[in-house]
Amino acid sequence: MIPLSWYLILSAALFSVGLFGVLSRRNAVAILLGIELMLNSVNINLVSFWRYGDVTQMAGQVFAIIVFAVAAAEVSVGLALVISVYRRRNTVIADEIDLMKW
Amino acid sequence: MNFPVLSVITFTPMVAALIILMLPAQRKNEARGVALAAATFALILSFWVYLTYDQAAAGYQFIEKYSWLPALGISLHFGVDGISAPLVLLTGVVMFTGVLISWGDDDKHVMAGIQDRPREFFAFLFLLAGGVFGVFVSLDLFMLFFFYEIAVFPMYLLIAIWGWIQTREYAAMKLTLYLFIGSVVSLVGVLAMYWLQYKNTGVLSFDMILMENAGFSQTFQNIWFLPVFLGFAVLGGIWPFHNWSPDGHVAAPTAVSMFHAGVLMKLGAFAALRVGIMLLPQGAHTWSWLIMLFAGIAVVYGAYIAFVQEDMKYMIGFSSVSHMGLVMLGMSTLNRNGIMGAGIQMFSHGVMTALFFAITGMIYDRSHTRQIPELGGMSKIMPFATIGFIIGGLVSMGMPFFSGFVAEFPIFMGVWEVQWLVAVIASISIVITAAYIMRNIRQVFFGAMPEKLEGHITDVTVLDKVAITTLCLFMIVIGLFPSFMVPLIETGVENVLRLLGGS
Amino acid sequence: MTGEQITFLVVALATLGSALMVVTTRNLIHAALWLIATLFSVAVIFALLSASFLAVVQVVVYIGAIAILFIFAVMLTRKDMRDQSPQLNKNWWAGALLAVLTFGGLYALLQGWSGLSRTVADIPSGFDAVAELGTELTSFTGYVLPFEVASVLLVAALVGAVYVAFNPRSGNIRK
Amino acid sequence: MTTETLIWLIPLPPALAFFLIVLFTNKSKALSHTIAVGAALLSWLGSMIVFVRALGVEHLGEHPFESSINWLPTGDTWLKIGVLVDPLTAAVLFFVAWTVLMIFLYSVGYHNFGQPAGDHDHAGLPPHGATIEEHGHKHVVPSIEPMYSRFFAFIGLFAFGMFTLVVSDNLLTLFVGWEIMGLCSYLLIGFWYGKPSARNAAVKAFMTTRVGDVFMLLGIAYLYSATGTLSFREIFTEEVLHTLATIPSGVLGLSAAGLIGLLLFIGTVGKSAQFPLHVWLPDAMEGPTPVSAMIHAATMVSAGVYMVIRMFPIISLDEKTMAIVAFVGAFTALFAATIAVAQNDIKRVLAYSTISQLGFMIAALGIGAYVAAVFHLITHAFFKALLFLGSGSVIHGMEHGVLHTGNHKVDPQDMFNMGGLRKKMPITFWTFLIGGFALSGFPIITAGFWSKDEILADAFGHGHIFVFATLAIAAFMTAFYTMRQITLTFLGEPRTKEAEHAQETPWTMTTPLVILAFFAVTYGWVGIPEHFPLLGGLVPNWLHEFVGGTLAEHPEAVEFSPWPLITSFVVALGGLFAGWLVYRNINSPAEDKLQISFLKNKYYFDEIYDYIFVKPAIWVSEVLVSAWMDKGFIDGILHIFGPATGGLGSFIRNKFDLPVVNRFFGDGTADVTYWFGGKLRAVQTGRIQQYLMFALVVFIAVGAALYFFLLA
Amino acid sequence: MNFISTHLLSTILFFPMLSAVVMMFLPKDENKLFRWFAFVASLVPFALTLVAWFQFKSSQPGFQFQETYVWYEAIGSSLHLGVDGLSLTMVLLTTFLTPLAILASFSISDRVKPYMMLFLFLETGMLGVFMALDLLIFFVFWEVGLVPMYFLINQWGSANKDYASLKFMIYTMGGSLGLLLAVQMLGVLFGTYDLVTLYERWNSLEPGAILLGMSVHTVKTIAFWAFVIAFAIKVPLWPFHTWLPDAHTEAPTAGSMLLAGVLLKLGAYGFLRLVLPLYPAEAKMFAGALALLATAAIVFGAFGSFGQTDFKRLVAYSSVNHMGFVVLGIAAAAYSIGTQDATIALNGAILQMFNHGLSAAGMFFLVGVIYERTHTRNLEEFGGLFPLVPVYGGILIFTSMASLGLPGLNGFVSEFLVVRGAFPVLTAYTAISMLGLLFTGAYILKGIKKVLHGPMNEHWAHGEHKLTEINFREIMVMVPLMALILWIGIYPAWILDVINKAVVMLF
Repeated sequence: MIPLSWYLILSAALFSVGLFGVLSRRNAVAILLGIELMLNSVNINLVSFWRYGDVTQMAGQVFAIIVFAVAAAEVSVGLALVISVYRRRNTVIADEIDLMKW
Repeated sequence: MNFPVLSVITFTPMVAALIILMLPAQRKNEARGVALAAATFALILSFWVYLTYDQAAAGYQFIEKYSWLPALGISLHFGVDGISAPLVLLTGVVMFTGVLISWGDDDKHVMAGIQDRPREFFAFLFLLAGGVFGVFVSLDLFMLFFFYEIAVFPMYLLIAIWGWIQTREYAAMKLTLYLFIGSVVSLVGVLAMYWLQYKNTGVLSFDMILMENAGFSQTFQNIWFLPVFLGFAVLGGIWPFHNWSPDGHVAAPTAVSMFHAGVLMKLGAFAALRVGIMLLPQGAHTWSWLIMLFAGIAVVYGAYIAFVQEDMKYMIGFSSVSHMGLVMLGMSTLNRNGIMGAGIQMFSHGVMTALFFAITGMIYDRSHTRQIPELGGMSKIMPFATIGFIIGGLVSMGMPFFSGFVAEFPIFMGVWEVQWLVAVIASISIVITAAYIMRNIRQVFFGAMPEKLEGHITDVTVLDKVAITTLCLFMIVIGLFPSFMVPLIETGVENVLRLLGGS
Repeated sequence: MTGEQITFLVVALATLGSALMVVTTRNLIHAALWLIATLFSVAVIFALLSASFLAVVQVVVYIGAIAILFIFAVMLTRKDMRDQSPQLNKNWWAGALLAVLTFGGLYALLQGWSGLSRTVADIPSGFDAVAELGTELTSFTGYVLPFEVASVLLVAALVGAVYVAFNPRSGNIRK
Repeated sequence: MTTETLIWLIPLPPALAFFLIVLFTNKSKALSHTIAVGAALLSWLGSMIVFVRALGVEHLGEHPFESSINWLPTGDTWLKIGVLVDPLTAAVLFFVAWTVLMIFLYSVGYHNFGQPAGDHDHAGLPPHGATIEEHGHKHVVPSIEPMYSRFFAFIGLFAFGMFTLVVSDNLLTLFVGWEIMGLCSYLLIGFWYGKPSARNAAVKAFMTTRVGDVFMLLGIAYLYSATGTLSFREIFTEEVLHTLATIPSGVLGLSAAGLIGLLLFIGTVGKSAQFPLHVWLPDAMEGPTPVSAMIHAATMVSAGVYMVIRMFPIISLDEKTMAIVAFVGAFTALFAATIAVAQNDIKRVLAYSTISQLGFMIAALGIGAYVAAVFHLITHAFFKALLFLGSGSVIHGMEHGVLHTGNHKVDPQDMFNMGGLRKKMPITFWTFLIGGFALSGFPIITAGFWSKDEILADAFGHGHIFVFATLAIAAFMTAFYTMRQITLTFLGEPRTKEAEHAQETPWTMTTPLVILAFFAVTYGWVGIPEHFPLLGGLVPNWLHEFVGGTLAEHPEAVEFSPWPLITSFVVALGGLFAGWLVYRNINSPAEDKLQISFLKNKYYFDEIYDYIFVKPAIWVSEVLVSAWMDKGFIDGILHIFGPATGGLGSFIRNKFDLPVVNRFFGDGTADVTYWFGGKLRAVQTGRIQQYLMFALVVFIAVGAALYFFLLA
Repeated sequence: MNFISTHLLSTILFFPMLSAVVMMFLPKDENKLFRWFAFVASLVPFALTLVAWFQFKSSQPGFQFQETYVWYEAIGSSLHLGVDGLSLTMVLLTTFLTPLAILASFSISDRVKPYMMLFLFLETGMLGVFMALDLLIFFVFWEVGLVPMYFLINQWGSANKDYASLKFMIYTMGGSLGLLLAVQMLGVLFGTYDLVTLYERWNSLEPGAILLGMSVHTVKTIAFWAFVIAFAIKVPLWPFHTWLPDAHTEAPTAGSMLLAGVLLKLGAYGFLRLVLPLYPAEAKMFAGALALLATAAIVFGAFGSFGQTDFKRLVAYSSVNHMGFVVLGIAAAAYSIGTQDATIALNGAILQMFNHGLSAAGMFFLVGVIYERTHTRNLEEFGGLFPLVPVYGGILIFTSMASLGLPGLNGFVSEFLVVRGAFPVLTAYTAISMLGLLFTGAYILKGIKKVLHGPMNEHWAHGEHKLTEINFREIMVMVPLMALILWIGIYPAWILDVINKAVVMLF
């Protein structure tokens, strides 16, 4: 018998880890990896709320599915961007992609 | 009043702006046509409002109220009283004439009006006009602010895009900075009023009619009157916050100058009166001396500077500073004559200065200079414009039988009642005004025409003549028959006096 | 301590451990592989939550598609497979701090929430979650619109990705 | 027609004539002079009738003919104007009417009516004569005056002025006539305005007399405000005169009456060319001779004297004034006589003699010899008119000669060019002789003798020995220069060709001479004192009775004394003889011992006045007032305003508005904004992760804040 | 007709203005039409004025033909018209001179239409001042009169017109500034501008009262001087007179005619209508100063005139000199108000206004006539013109004599009355002003001497410069003037009676 809090704490932890990745990895691809982690933590939350709420309401799962879709889209576009940036600037280091300032 | 005339007036320009934007860019004349139609429509409606306003009943009329954001007590609350009705009419007139004189002509030989992207020009102009209408008719403080900002921001684009190439960025930026800083300052004050009113009455509402008797405490009013009043008065070009205005005039294209001086500055004065004086009367009593000081300085100061300007637009710009100073002066007296005079002066100066800028624009379009010494002999070629300018000049020097006199005289009377010394000093400006106006007329219109202009000057177009006639008509009619406008304004003034504690 | 709980703890530890490896390991290939591990353990979590369909999708979509995509990307964008340069930027500590803070914040929030101790709802007999999910996703009373939008989004994303990453013959690479 | 109506009508005909001629008939010369002379005749007729009727009235002085109408409303009362004929008026009217008529008639001939138009005459210059073709050889004859009609119009107006002055019953209308005559003298002296000399003389005459007039106007105003009326009859009443005599005027310790009298007298000084305002009269000879006669005999100068005589009741109230009057008169009499001695221009001699004779009258008045003054005024009018017309006739004859020889360098007015004219122009000679003798007071037969003698007698009788002596000397010199004139002009042999070819003038000119000569002789007999030896009482001293009746208290005649009689005998005969003796064989100015430049140049009065008054006045006007005060000072101040305004304006703009206000509120704000922007730029690293961190930090912070402060 | 009889004054007042507006719509370039239209349009008010003159009951006190219309009730001002003997005389003068001025400007061929319109506007402006029984209306018309005059000078003037017109405009406006303020002060004090009410209330102020934080005395003194300076500039009084020679000299002939004929009278009229009734005490107090200035104007005006070489300037200065007499009379009256001297002095002053209107207008016209022909005004360039233009010469001499104050012509009557009225009151000043009278003769004779007399300047005798005789139209302009000059000179009672009654009832 697993209390809900466990799932939530797990997802929170996962989220934080992902966040750490996003914030501190130099490589753009790695940043995307961090984002994936965060998305997953969200999914965990969604599903666990579904499981511990009214089971007949599928909202939780539905949203999780949509998150999948979004994640897929995000990753594809994101990686495409990374690749094209790499083609142009020959780097994938986030700090070096800093043309967008004033 | 089932027909929502005020909202129709207010939104006509905006709708027109949308329609114009939808037209394809190269269909210039269609854009102009739509603009003219909308302007005429607005003019007719505003005239109708002006004429059907029931002076016997007085108070706010043509009231409309649609809730907009009930949670915050914001509602679309329209209505005009004796002071705003003439200003609505003024806006209609300036809008109409503004469209006429910026009609432009794709024939390159005739240099007149706006040839470059008229579509966008008119769109922005009408956005501006809509905002102005909105401010004049709003009875809801939030809406007033809303429209106020709408009216202000197109100025930036209009000046920066269509303005005088040499100073337009500078002027546009300067103007925007001034106006927004001013409005922000007064916004703070307004919000303070909003909260206090909520505290006092427990009703969340921006409705000015409610605020009028929100019972703000003396200290509160003393603290907040100056920010609110001055914040708005910046747009009214009050000394020492006037510098944006002449620069703006100079840089702005003709029609925009007309709006700017003719209507926008009235916006400031009107808002200052509506929000500052009417909602914070005790504060007004406390600080009127300061306002009178500023205004008094502005009157003479502007006149003196205008006297030495070589650039026609600068001259007119500073003369507007001087004349708007008179408006503020009238308001600062807080008595019947003064405020009434201020009301009339707002209309009179609006029409007059619009005429000035219109004609200056016509001359500039043809001669490509506004330097008074470089001009001359215009009366030979554009007699009609000459007469128009002369009439405008007479108005501006307060010559009897023209609206200027009808306006200035009560102002001075009001000042007499309060502080005769100011009246005496301020009256100097009349002579100085006469001096530079006469000098200008003599040089520009009757002086010898420099040979480099020979042959380049053409007479004004028919549309220009229509515009000039329209404007002149108002000045003369009011001058000859003050009862055309004065009783109406009186009703508004009575209300102000009531709030001021019936002085 | 039931076996279920023990299972959960193990899986959770695996998840977090692999996640940590994802964000810390130097070699990106390894990172990607560690990600697969994470995803896999998350799938297990779903299973624990008796969301079987999702667990399957997790494995198929994520591990099968996304993770692989990552590996391709990594390989495409690396000059040298064995890049030994530090993978964390200079102020990673701030990131770490923030992460901790976030976690703390979330934890605190959770502590303050009443519904935390609610127990698992029992699934009514004859209730088929997957079928229900299907109907929900396709019925007009349900979530067909978001679903369709998501699909449109995917298509758009794919097209965009292709467009962005497409390398025309005339290689316009700026050096 | 009642006498009053008639009196009203007397001045009108000449006025009508003036307007008729000016407006309508000026093209036709004949018509013009017909109208003018006719008008003069009408006035003459009216005057005569009035005169006769006046004679018929007992105590005319108490009950004169008078009638008046409202003229000027002054508050609740009216200023009346009207006519008055009392003995004085009647007497004056008599001689005025006669002389005027004669002069009108004379003018016809003098301006060569009937002669052809000149060859190259044009308006504004005297006629130069016309060449006519007469059986074979052409010769030059006098040509008609180009402005013939205008002349008659002017003298018509002149006559109107004089009549108005005489018949008016108040000072205002008297002044009106007075000034109208001033205008006419201006117009007529400047009749030949083409000659600069004439033009200047005209202006000089007008201005000099105007000096007097201005004072006179003051006097009138004073009198009017003091008494509330200007009518003689109302002023000359006991109480009015008494009050006037008692109020002090505050000026020179004179009584009001004295000051008024003095002011009015100054008017006379100007009009009657008394010292020091005498300078205009000799120059006035620039006008045509009839004008000279008109001005200096019949009318204008007489008007001056007439006015003083009128005002005698007031003037006589203050002996200071009387003293001044007497002194001025006596002095002028002598002073002018001395100048006359050295003049060679036949008309100028007469001019100075006029001044001198007027001096006699004034002096007479100053010593209270009212009747004597009137007497001399009348007789003088006759013989002086006669003399002027005679001189005109002489000049005319000389001009004839000049035209004949064609030598225009010869001055037809210089007596040294004449001589022996008695054979050429007998009528002129005899009449002139009579006039001259009358002027010099040739005993018994001439009128001049009686009037002058009465003055001397009065002066002697009232013990004004100084005046008596002065006048006696003056009388002697008068006789002297008169005889000098006659000798040089008529006696001896012609000194020039022109004099030889001089010829007698037409009847229109000689007839007046004869008539005037008649009066010059006979008029004296109406005023022979009772106690005069032999003659006394043969004819009653009508004049004294009649004119004396004008005054409230009838002036009693001085008791007879032989000394003045002897004196006048001696001075007259002695002077005449001396004159003949000295000049009978002097043929050129060079031989004349009395051509003292001091006298010739009239004591340099013109030059002195020019330096004292004229030039300073011009300087004040052109330099001081126009240039310095108006253009320089006042406009200078005004012109400061413009630049001042401009300066202040640009000062405000450049020294305050731009640097301070604009800097502070305008660009200052902008700069501050830019500054902050510049500082905040650093934040914008473009590094996605930093942004994220910031966002997160803020989020956490705000979240925490909300959590702890709001929800908790 | 009934309308006319009930709205007589307003008809007179606005007819010229309305006809000017009508004129605006006449076809272009019909100069002949414009001229005659304007002329007829200006004759109508004259005819109506005659009607008024004969219907006027001079012995009835107060204002007659009164009319009141709403104008600006918000500040208590209404279009209140009315005349008494004093103003009626001035109205007559105005309506009489305007047609003549228009007739005189038939020779204008440049922009005839605006020219004539301006003239008609000008007439309305001037008439308004004389008819106004409302202080504000008075001021309104006072100012309005300036504008047409400014443009007449500025557009149709001669060489130095810009300077002259601006000087005229600014100077007069500057003067009327004080007037404006004083008017406002009165309006604020009493809440009404109606003269009739002001008369009573103003003088019934108790001396202790505090108005606008000033004692009544201060207030009155300030207002008094404000009025006086405004009017003094208009009159013009020495030393405010220097705008006049310039303006007159540069103005077109007809302009100077009206300027001298009527506009100057506005100032004097202001003294009579406002200063004396409103500030009797102050007027009495400062009468000495006023008289001093007046005397200065008389003397310096005469000297200045004598010092000119420009014929028109000479005539212009003569206006200073003559108007000085008006003010002298007013000062005397102010000093001895209520006595018979005052009445006589005022009669003189008012009649002098009328007379100067006639003679000055005539003189300026005659100057204009010769200027049109010779295009010079320099006296030195004339000389001996009499034989060329005998008729002109005669008329010139006649008019000059009128302006010289020759008895038998109008000028004398008024000057005599002024001197008579002033003598017992201001003896010294009167005596000094006699000097001015003397020099009046000097400059008049100078003018005649330089123009008509002396050796003929052959330049004008023949060739293209040949001086042509004054033509019929011009004679027609002069005839009415000369007729009136003579008539008043011989029998002034017809007009002086009206004036006298008015003065007696007014003061």
